Amino acid sequence: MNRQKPKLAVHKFSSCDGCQLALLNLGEPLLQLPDLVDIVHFAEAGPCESDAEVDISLVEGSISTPEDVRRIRQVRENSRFLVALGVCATYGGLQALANFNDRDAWMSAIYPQPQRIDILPTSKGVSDYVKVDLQLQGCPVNSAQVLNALRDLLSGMKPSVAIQSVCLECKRNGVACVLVSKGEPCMGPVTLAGCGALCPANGRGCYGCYGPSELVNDASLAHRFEALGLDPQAVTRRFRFIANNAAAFKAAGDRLEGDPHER
Amino acid sequence: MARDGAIQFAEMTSVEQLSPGLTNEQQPGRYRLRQGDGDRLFDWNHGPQGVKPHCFSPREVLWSEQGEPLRFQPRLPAQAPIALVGVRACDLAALSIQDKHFLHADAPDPHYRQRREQLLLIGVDCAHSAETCFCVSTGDGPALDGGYDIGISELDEGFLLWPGSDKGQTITDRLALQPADDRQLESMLRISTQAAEEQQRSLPQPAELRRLYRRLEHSHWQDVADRCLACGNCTAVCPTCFCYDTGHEMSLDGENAQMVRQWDSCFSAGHSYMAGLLVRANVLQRYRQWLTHKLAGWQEQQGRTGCTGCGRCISWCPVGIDLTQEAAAILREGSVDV
Amino acid sequence: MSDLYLPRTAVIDQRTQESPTIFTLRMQFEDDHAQQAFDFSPGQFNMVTLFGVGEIAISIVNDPQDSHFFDHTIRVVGRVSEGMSGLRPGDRVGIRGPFGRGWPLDEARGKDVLLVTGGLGCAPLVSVIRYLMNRRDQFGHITILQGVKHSSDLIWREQYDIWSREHEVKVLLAADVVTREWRGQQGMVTELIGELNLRIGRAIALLCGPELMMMAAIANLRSMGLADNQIWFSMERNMQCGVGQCGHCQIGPKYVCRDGPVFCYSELADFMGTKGF
Amino acid sequence: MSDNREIRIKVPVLTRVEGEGALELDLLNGAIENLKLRIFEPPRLFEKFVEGYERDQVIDMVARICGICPVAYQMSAVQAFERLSDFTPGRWVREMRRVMYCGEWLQSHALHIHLLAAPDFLGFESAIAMAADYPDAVRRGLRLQTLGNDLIALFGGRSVHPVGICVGGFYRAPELKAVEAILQRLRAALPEAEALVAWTSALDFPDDEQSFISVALSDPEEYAIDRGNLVSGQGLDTDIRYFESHFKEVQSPHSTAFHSELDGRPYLTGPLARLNLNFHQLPEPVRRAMDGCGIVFPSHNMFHSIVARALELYFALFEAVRLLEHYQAPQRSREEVTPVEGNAFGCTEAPRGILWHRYDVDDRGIVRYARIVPPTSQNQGRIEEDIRLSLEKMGLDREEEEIRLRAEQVIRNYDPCISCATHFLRLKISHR
Ligand SMILES: Cc1cc2nc3c(=O)[nH]c(=O)nc-3n(C[C@H](O)[C@H](O)[C@H](O)COP(=O)(O)OP(=O)(O)OC[C@H]3O[C@@H](n4cnc5c(N)ncnc54)[C@H](O)[C@@H]3O)c2cc1C
Ligand code: SF4
Ligand code: SF4
Ligand code: SF4
Repeated sequence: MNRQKPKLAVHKFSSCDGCQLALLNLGEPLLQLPDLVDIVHFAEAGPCESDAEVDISLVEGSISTPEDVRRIRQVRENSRFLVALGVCATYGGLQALANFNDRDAWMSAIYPQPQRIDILPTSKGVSDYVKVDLQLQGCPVNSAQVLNALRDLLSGMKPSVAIQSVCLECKRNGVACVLVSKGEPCMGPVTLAGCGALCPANGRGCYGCYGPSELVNDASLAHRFEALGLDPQAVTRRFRFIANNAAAFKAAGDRLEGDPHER
Repeated sequence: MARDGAIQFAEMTSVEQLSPGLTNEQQPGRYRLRQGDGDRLFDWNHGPQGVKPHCFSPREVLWSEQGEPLRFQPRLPAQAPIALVGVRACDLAALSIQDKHFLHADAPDPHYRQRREQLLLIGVDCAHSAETCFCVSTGDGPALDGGYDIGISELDEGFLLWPGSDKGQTITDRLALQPADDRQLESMLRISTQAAEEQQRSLPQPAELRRLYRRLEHSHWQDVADRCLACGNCTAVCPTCFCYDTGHEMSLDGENAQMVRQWDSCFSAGHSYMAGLLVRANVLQRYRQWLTHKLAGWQEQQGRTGCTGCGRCISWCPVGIDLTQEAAAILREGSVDV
Repeated sequence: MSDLYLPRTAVIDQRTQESPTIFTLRMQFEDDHAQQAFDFSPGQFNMVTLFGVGEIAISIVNDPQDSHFFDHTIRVVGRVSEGMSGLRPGDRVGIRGPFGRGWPLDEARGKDVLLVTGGLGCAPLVSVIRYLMNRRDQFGHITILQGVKHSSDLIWREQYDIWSREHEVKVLLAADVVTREWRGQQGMVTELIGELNLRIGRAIALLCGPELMMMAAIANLRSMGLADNQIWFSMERNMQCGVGQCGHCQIGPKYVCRDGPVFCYSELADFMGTKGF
Repeated sequence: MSDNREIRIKVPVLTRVEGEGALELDLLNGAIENLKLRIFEPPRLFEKFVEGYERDQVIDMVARICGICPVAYQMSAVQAFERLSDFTPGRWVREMRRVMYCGEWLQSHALHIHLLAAPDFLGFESAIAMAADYPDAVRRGLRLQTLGNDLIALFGGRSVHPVGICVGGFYRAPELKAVEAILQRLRAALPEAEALVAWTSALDFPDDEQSFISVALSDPEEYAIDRGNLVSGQGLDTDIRYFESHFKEVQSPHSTAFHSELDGRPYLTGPLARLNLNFHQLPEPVRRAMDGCGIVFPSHNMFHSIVARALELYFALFEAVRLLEHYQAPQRSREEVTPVEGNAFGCTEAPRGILWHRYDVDDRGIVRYARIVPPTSQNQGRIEEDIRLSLEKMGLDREEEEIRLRAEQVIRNYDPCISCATHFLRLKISHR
């Protein structure tokens, strides 16, 4: 392929920076990247042309201020292919917990002068504002996912994302189910694979940081959690956690909170 | 060996690593190891995996390729010989089903074969049945019935050992063994009869199970679908399930790639995906695919059901769905076949 | 031991754009022996690998007697097919195959053959049409019913013209939506079936296309008196291996890749139309 | 050049810092008229999120405050909960937590030195650009960073938001084989780290002594990372529970972040502050790495921070090797810790400085109130003060570009982590 090197931008919104680290933590392969793409904007790494037109934009973070909204529209306009990285960019992140509460009250509880800070009442994913070409879930996404997507885009392919539950990854790793063998309330059955089933491999239940998988039977799992001894609030907290604003988990949380006995 | 709260095959360097008196408690959706005070080494039944991962690898590279010019290179596994100790009858039966699947004459799988050939199988008669076991009704246990290299039965006073293959024979020939006496043989029989009698579950007979295909519209499917998480654990722990997925992985510079295959499940979306369409879009359809295939489809494909009664899919289902009950319910209630 | 998963390389000789989203690749194995030994029957398919991207099932569309090359007509629907659309003469792909059971040529011999296709030029049937045309004397009347959604979707228009001029060959083209130049019928293929004068006793029907279309056609044919074992069709399912091992392509107890892709209606009657199989 | 220029310098997005910040600097007639380090990271309200969640969940939540130092957040939180229940982790747990923390220091310091700070000293826009002229140095940095990440992952599965720490210990103990493998790599990296110390100390440092207060944790037994008293160069020495009576957070008018003051004055926390207070506690071989390089700790030149990081990186490796050398997996990797109602305090040394947490917990272990004071917001006042002093010392008559670069470099000396500063600042400079 004799084309010019594609241009890449990495944009950050409300986030912990953890998803960009998928690139910055690549180690030596990081130095290979400039052979493949022309990095025009990646503030944390140095290059800073936030308004440049690019082929691929990787976007980290949720949209939570009016300025964010303006900026993400700009990014969309400037990008041929926009990838939302991580649970913040796909679903609003942990900070979307604020959506369930009175954000103003929270602001005044923390800041003496909250009026100085201009924020939206909600924290949401990028696709709530602009068209997103690819969503990579995960809090954080892992390097392999990002590289695979880049690799595909560079060779002109649509990236593909495997849609499976964490359980399958877990079993492939040869880990014994922690829910069954330890009674851990594990979110693996309703969580999208991609992390490598880290939590069960570390002896604990999955806490759903990759967000919902394709078919989420939250009622059945919630029922099981209760049988393991969790009270209804504790069950709600499992769904209303890292990916609380993802539709399936949000619905589950709302329903559980609504009437814990109506099941 | 006991590892992370379950029996698992793991590399062993000394007999001390086996825990005398260890037993397992298995119920739908629940598995616990119990440390008893006996000194028997094989009083447990099994853990989440049978022999499957040792032949049909959960994830492996099938071949690698180079881009310019396009070249494909075989990548067969370099498998060192291993001995699996403590394999049960249900798993040996499952292994022979997988052998038939992966090694059938039209399309023998070289990767599977390579691993399979390196196995030495030391089978053990089950002395107890777990609550979830039903191998008696499938005719696959609890006593060993072929497929092993060396068979073992554990008596209070020691082990009965016998060769099951030429390979096994060369090993037993080299051991200083005492011939078993009648009383010992009797105990051996008694132990497995007792294990058989302990079983609480059973699967309907094959001919009956074929009728599942005539009950595709039964309302009970929805009942299961309401509970099933479509997580695929049942397929992953089942010693006969063989579905896999393939995909390419390219190097960062785009010059090389490899073809990787990994366990898939009929509960995942990709399993029935066709451009723009999911043939099985909901939990009901996926569970129905699993159960009908396992219990009816296999009969046509392999001459027997795909279930050897190990009960893993019951124990390791996070919500305790029990195929023996579901199958029975679908065959029983609402008597009309369609 | 040969590795049944390892593709062999084939070189693209020629590329034809049939429609905005459909293209045909003519190719041959790099290794001459492999090319000479390559023997297939109409209705069979290959697994075609695009470097680093994926492997997909694609029917072979030429006549088996073309021994120096083979053709694949591919429609862009997703990742791999889109990637393949970028292939040019001289590029290489990986090929495994041929796989599967093709059309029932022996059953068809001496009979009238009705070929019904829907959708955008149904590749699995093309090979058999070519086969019949090249052996016109071995078969009875031939009727080709080709339906498309929009008249501009039709590919191989000249081919149909040529075929229609053959002796005892009838070509009926139908489109749901037509433009002014359209010389065929307007409407669904399935409606056309009812207007055919089939010699029921000596006919065999070969179908290919979207499952709903095929279901409707089968219902018509059966109501016209065609027996279940006179109706054959080609199925599609997700395929990862092509050799009956990956488990994806099952319909009930059948593997599409090994027991099909061409099935007799009597073999699958229980499952056709049941959602989820 | 007589200076009656009006210069407005604006750096709308500070690069090579973690998170989004800006600098605003107005110079009028050769004097700084307005200087604002703005941390505009939209407030994420973490302290509110954790209300109503269980202790172990909170450990997973607070990690999300920062992708670069999640371990620090988890460690401060777990320390708080365990202290409240009067639980002292056993030796294995304590040592392994320290090793994991070393992983984070290693990773974060390597990242900062190579990817963020060094390009300033050598005149590059980024490390990737720098790699063309200094391939070996950059590669060494990336290798060390990877090693740090892998060390974290050994205990937590991954280096960003690791999943291993829980109240009472770890969810699981690493296997001996994995430990041995990484130990070998750690040992092999020791000379690289030592070389790194020499490399950083040979950089060209502006002469910029300033007087400031250093604050760090200090422990009589060891170089403090995960426990200790709050200590300052000015005589403060107090249990972390009294943090709030000495340190006050004020919301600066120009940002969403707070900044803290100790008795009304800005102070420094982080590697240089730690070395200024605890250098003597470093193991001898680590201390010796400084011999003859012309830099001595305590140092009051903030530009020496990069050397401080290198030295701490070396220490982290050294310490990890020491603690893993005789590794044995324990019988149990965690103990049950019964929740107790009360106010929980935790404070550990994040790579960038002291990270203080307070949680009010109910008797079921549910958090009812939280307060988190990250290092960057503590340093913010100091950064502004430093920019001012440093620029004045350099001379405000310089070219605008030079002023801007110097100001940015000063900021990067602190390795500010703006994501952390859920409570922190953008530089707009303007000379008028
Ligand atoms: C026996 C058989 C013969 C076929 N013959 C042709 C042909 O001659 N010409 C043609 O254009 N198409 C043919 N197809 C369909 C072709 O295989 C799919 O269009 C192709 O796999 C889509 O791949 P993709 O990556 O472009 O699409 P995506 O939507 O990106 O699909 C992703 C992956 O899913 C699988 N997949 C998706 N759709 C199908 C499908 N319909 N069948 C099998 N696997 C699928 C493949 O592994 C594919 O790589 C045939 C299918 C079968 C089963
Ligand atoms: S197992 Fe679950 S919570 Fe744990 S890392 Fe994976 S997706 Fe996240
Ligand atoms: S279907 Fe269930 S019981 Fe039967 S062999 Fe598989 S896992 Fe065992
Ligand atoms: S039956 Fe159980 S194990 Fe199987 S997919 Fe359903 S919930 Fe998961």
